[in-house]
Amino acid sequence: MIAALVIAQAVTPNAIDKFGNALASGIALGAIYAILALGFVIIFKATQVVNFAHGGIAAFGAYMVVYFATVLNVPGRWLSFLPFGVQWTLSAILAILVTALLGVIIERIVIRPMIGKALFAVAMITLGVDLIIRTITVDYMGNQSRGLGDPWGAGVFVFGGIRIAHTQVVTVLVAMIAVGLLAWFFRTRTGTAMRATAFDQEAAMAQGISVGKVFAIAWGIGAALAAIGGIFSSVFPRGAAGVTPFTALIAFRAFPAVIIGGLDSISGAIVGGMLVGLAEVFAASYLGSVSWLGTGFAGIVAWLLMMAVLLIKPYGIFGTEEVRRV
Amino acid sequence: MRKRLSFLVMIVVIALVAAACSSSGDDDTTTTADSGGSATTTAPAAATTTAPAAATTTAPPDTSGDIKTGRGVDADAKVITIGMLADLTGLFAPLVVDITDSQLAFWDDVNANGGIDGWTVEIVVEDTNYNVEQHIEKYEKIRNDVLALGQSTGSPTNVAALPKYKEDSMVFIPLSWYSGWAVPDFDGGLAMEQYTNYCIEAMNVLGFANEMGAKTVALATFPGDYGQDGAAGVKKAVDFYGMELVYDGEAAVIPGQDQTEVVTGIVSSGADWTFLTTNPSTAAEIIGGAAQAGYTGAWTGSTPSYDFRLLDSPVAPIIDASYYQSGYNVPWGTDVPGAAKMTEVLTAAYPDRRPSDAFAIGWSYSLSLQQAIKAAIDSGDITPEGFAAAVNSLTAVDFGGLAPSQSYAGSSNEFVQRASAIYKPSLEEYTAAGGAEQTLSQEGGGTTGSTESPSGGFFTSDAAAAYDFSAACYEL
Amino acid sequence: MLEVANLEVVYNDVVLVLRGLSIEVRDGQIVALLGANGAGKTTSLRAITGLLDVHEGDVTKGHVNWNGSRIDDKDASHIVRAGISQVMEGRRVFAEMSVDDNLKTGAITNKSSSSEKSAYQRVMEMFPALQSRRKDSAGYLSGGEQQMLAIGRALMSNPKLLILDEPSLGLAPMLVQQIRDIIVDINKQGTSVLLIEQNASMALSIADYGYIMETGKVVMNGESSKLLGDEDVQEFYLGLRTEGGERKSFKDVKHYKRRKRWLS
Amino acid sequence: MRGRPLLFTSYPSEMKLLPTTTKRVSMALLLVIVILLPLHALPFLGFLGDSDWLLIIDRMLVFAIAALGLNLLTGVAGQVSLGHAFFMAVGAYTAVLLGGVSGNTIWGLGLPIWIWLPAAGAMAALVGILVAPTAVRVRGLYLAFVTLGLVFIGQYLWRNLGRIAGGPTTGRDWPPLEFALWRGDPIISFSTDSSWFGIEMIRSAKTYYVLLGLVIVFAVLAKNLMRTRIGRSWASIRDRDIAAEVMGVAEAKGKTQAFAVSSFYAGIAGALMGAVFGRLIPETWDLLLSIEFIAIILIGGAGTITGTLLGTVFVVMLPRVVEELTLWLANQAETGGAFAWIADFFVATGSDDFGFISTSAAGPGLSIFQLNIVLFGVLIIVFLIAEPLGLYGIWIRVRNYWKGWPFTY
Repeated sequence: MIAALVIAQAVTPNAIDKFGNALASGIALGAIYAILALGFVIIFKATQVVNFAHGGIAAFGAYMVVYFATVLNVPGRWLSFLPFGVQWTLSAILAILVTALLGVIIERIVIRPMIGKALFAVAMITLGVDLIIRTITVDYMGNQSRGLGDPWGAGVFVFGGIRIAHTQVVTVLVAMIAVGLLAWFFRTRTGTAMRATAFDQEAAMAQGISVGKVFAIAWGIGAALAAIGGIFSSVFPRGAAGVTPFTALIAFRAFPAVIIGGLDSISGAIVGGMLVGLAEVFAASYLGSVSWLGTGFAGIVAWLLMMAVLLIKPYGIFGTEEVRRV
Repeated sequence: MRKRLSFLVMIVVIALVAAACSSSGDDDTTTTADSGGSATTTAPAAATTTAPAAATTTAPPDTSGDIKTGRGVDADAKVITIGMLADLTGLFAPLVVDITDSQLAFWDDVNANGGIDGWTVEIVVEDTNYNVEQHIEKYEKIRNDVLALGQSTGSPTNVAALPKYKEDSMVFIPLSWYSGWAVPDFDGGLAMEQYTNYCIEAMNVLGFANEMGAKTVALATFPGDYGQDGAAGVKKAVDFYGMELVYDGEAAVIPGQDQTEVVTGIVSSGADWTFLTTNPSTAAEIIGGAAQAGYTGAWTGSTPSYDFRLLDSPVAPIIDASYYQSGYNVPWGTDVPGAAKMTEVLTAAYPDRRPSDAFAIGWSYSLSLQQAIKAAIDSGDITPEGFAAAVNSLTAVDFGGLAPSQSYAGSSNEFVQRASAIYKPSLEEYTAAGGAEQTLSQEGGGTTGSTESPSGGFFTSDAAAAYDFSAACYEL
Repeated sequence: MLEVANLEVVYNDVVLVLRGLSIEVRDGQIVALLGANGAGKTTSLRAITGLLDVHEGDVTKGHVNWNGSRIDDKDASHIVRAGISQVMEGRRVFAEMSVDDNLKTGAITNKSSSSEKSAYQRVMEMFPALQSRRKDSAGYLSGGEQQMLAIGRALMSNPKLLILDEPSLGLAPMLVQQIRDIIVDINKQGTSVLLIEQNASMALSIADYGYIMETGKVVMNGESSKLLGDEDVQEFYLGLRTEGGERKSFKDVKHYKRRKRWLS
Repeated sequence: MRGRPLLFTSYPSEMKLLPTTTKRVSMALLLVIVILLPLHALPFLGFLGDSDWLLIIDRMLVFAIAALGLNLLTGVAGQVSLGHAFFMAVGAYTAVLLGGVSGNTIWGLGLPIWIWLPAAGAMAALVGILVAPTAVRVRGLYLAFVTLGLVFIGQYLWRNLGRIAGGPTTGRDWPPLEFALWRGDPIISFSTDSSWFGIEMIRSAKTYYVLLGLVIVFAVLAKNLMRTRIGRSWASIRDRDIAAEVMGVAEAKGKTQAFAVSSFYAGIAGALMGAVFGRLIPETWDLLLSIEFIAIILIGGAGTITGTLLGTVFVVMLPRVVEELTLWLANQAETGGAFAWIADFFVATGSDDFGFISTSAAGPGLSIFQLNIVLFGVLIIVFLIAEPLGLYGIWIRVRNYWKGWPFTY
């Protein structure tokens, strides 16, 4: 039935433009989800922690960009000879690094003492962390939306009827760079240590791998990725108002992406993120006019997709199957 | 065990240090919800209600001198306690924090200058988080200690608490412009609604759009009373003016979700004018998405859909070009008689804060409450019932030009407020005054960028004037 | 020299597993630590290598010294850095990673890349079987190859003391022989070895010295030749019958229990 | 055998509801306390009888019922569910459909409580049974996320089922707690102020007694489930599902039972929540509500009734207690009481004073409302780090310490 509706709409005059716009928009949204999911998966894989503070950390990253780029103008104030775009990028990188540091601090203070404790007890702790981070950042940065002051503004590339925002292109590019850097990182010595720890923590310790250090790095990377996701969900067009106290909720929208790909799969996070992004945007573009679906159907498409995937593959598309032995 | 303990100490220390840090360098960004001030000075009274909860509603009213007093009024000390159930940490906190702070500053000023005929007004603030259960629990906490509610955020919260308000004869100022608050059958005559409601506001906006030559209209709103009350007004006005509703996104904007559906609807309808009933960040998302897709029509949103801080965001040029701001009261920086006092008091109280249109909302709320209390004192009856009667006898609450004067007497159709205004945000004026760097203490108090009124001050559209208001536009 | 003195270990604040364990591994020696299931062998290993934390264990009395300095309060990576490396029970190779990457994790504590390279050379020479499978996932190796990989991985940190936990477990007799030879080989190259085993005959055949553990403490120790000659050891650990080759009756088993207690 | 509390001569005697005299005495004492609670009769705790505290306590009792249900599913049968809010909503909407008053835009049959309350539980249980097969297929964390999905799908449903749930963000009225034989005037009303047996009582107090009774019934029911065959089969599924199956415990059956019973509890609690607050909005049944229940059983100590009840008290009462604490601190700092020096360290009274909380409207720092939230977060963290086994764990630790004293083990 739904397929029939989609086909019916696919033969209308502007069909190609509509499809193209949805595709571009879906890929850009998918990239944000993928980055958020990736950070989540890395933290989970290395430390077995379901990080409910991911959204809070993502928003923190975006707020840091506001703080560095528009309030303090750091490091731009010393580098005023550089073009504005470069100055802003440096502020953003600084913000990402500070967020990574926040991740490391969280790990050190509240996650480290919980190593080996029940999964959900640790998850609850991250929830407490989320409350604290969000309240304090909002107190400091204010309740209202804050623009990131990014150099792309509301710029749009126009290809006939297909219109793609500059920020959408940048989002996808940054996501690709982040994935590339991660792939390189996993081949390094520290990256190998991380994979070993994820596979068998005790055996990794026995090799002299400092598990604490690995945990800290995983949280650092996870938080940095969250920050990237937070930043690009706070720019034009999707986050045109900038970062708000509700930016943190984007993490919940990325949850189905994590599960669809498989909780412990890096490539799964990317595939899952893309799938969810595309599914949401296509559902919104093509099913929005279907009245019997009620309002806000696009918002649960990801969850329905997740359930469908889990019924076929109970551990997600790429997730490792739990070994069940007597 | 010792290791664990040291971790605990670390956490507490870090959390507190982080909090302290945020208290140290708060320079130009202060929009914090510090409205706890007066709450903390007076709240212990509310907190320690250890006296047996013999419901004060049944307690016999004190009669001191010739003035009848009751709940929330201390006749000996001449103190009247007013409660505020404000959303200081939830969905509408961005708006409500400014409003609440403005109210607190107002009452501090009134008390410092002799109060109302020698009566001091104390404020008890409770945070409701825009959550129905929390609102009711907080109401229960203060109900025996306050004469009335000087502010009560939200429609769902107030509707849920309405039976209790009625039981207590609790007059309340709803921070919600639902059309039902002007219907005594619905609110028991207890709601001291301010300004016009979402429904009539939408009619005024469409009247203005009609004058500007709009023929086709698109509509996108939150689900619920806020959005759908506005949507009802749009639809009535569309019929009245013979316009065409080309996209009906009533209740289609779900907060926190992706807005592609609404954006696609608006863009493909190609409407001349789009009316939104959302919150500012969602409005920006929709305006941004539509701009990306090449939409060129004009925009207006219900008052809470717009925030001047959008002029700091990437959609600022679009707002500057094609957004018309709907307003109940005058924007910050307008030169009207009532504004001078407000600017003076708020600048003294919050010199480092940014200007905000919401300050005027809080200020005029307090003005109407002040006049209501005065009327009650004059009538010699400050019991809850006496106060409610005093409120319903007010015929011309004066806001000194901040907003059109308000009446609470007679039938709904007689007293419902029908006037509102349309403003044009100007990026140029905003930037010239210092943009995001503005503070209240700067020369002239700063600006929120909207001063010009293309609608010619407060006006009532033909649709609104002709509308026979006898029931809520959107029934709950 | 590794010196474990009077060690007491408690799990979860309540389960007392080691009750006063004392052993010693001198430089250049192969020392065997024998005992039945549940005697506390693996706990001793964890206590030495800093892995007790993972299992909620605490050292409540006694200490472990390595070359004169105390290590029972250090974490695992510090101990590996100090020169003690281990092969865990059940091999525990990283099945999802390649053989090379597995070896790389073993070299994580190496300071220079040249020492890593020479360690890698040595492992490849010692285990030619791994040479051809360098890029394969460790999970696809046979049991014997995995054991070699695990030993090779432990050698990558150039340890001065190698502790092996049940290296013969689950391997065919041929492979056990092979592992045995490798251990001797490693020892000859200058690494002391602490061999934790249930297979007493294999262990004692190469060890210089042996300890026998029961219920958390050493009940007997001595030169391996002396242990090999001991009647009780022969009977209970080597499976040799000394009383005329007759099957034991239940009564004898009781007798054995009593004697064991007397031994301690 | 008297006087030897740990000596049990048979398995049934160990599994008895109240196996020792100490337990019997302390249970009786507790019962006296909870009965006196709303009457302002308790020393020091009289204020709990105030209507505002009682309202919170009433919510706590409702939450206790739901938490007992989740404890059976998660604590006993080991199936982590983040979908408890969804099942509560199913119960609440069944109740309001059967018991609510119909209007122009909403449906309601106006039936009495003895129909709508059990029906709420039954309907939720039915939905639980429909969900259970997923739990057989999907495990552990993945199941947690499937149930999380239920919450989101539920919110979409409630938003669009206006005839049942009332309008989005505005909701509808729930039937009050009153007993009637059929439509018409109630025989006994638990939601109006009046006197009972000569004692003047406010409605929250009456509601309290009804809810207290229900909590006791459901707690005993849960305890009985746990110590009988069904509970043991659930526990075996939790500890090792395949092993359980090999031993003849039907995994699918066990999980379905657990989901059904747990959802039944949730459904009842949902219906009661509507009755306590009078009106609820579709947005009530959100993820945070589900998470609150997970927090309750984790903080209390999964798998035990006592722990669940302790956890409910902790999670529901904590925000209010924290609030009182911050107010007290601020008051101390301003009036200069005996603890003013501590309070002054935390509270900034002037713009140049050091402190973490501001009392002046213009002052920087967290407002007391924000501090409430932060402290709640800090307490959860501190608590779980200090005692991952929960409040029950602390209790056991203290008990064992005295049992073994002066020996450590």
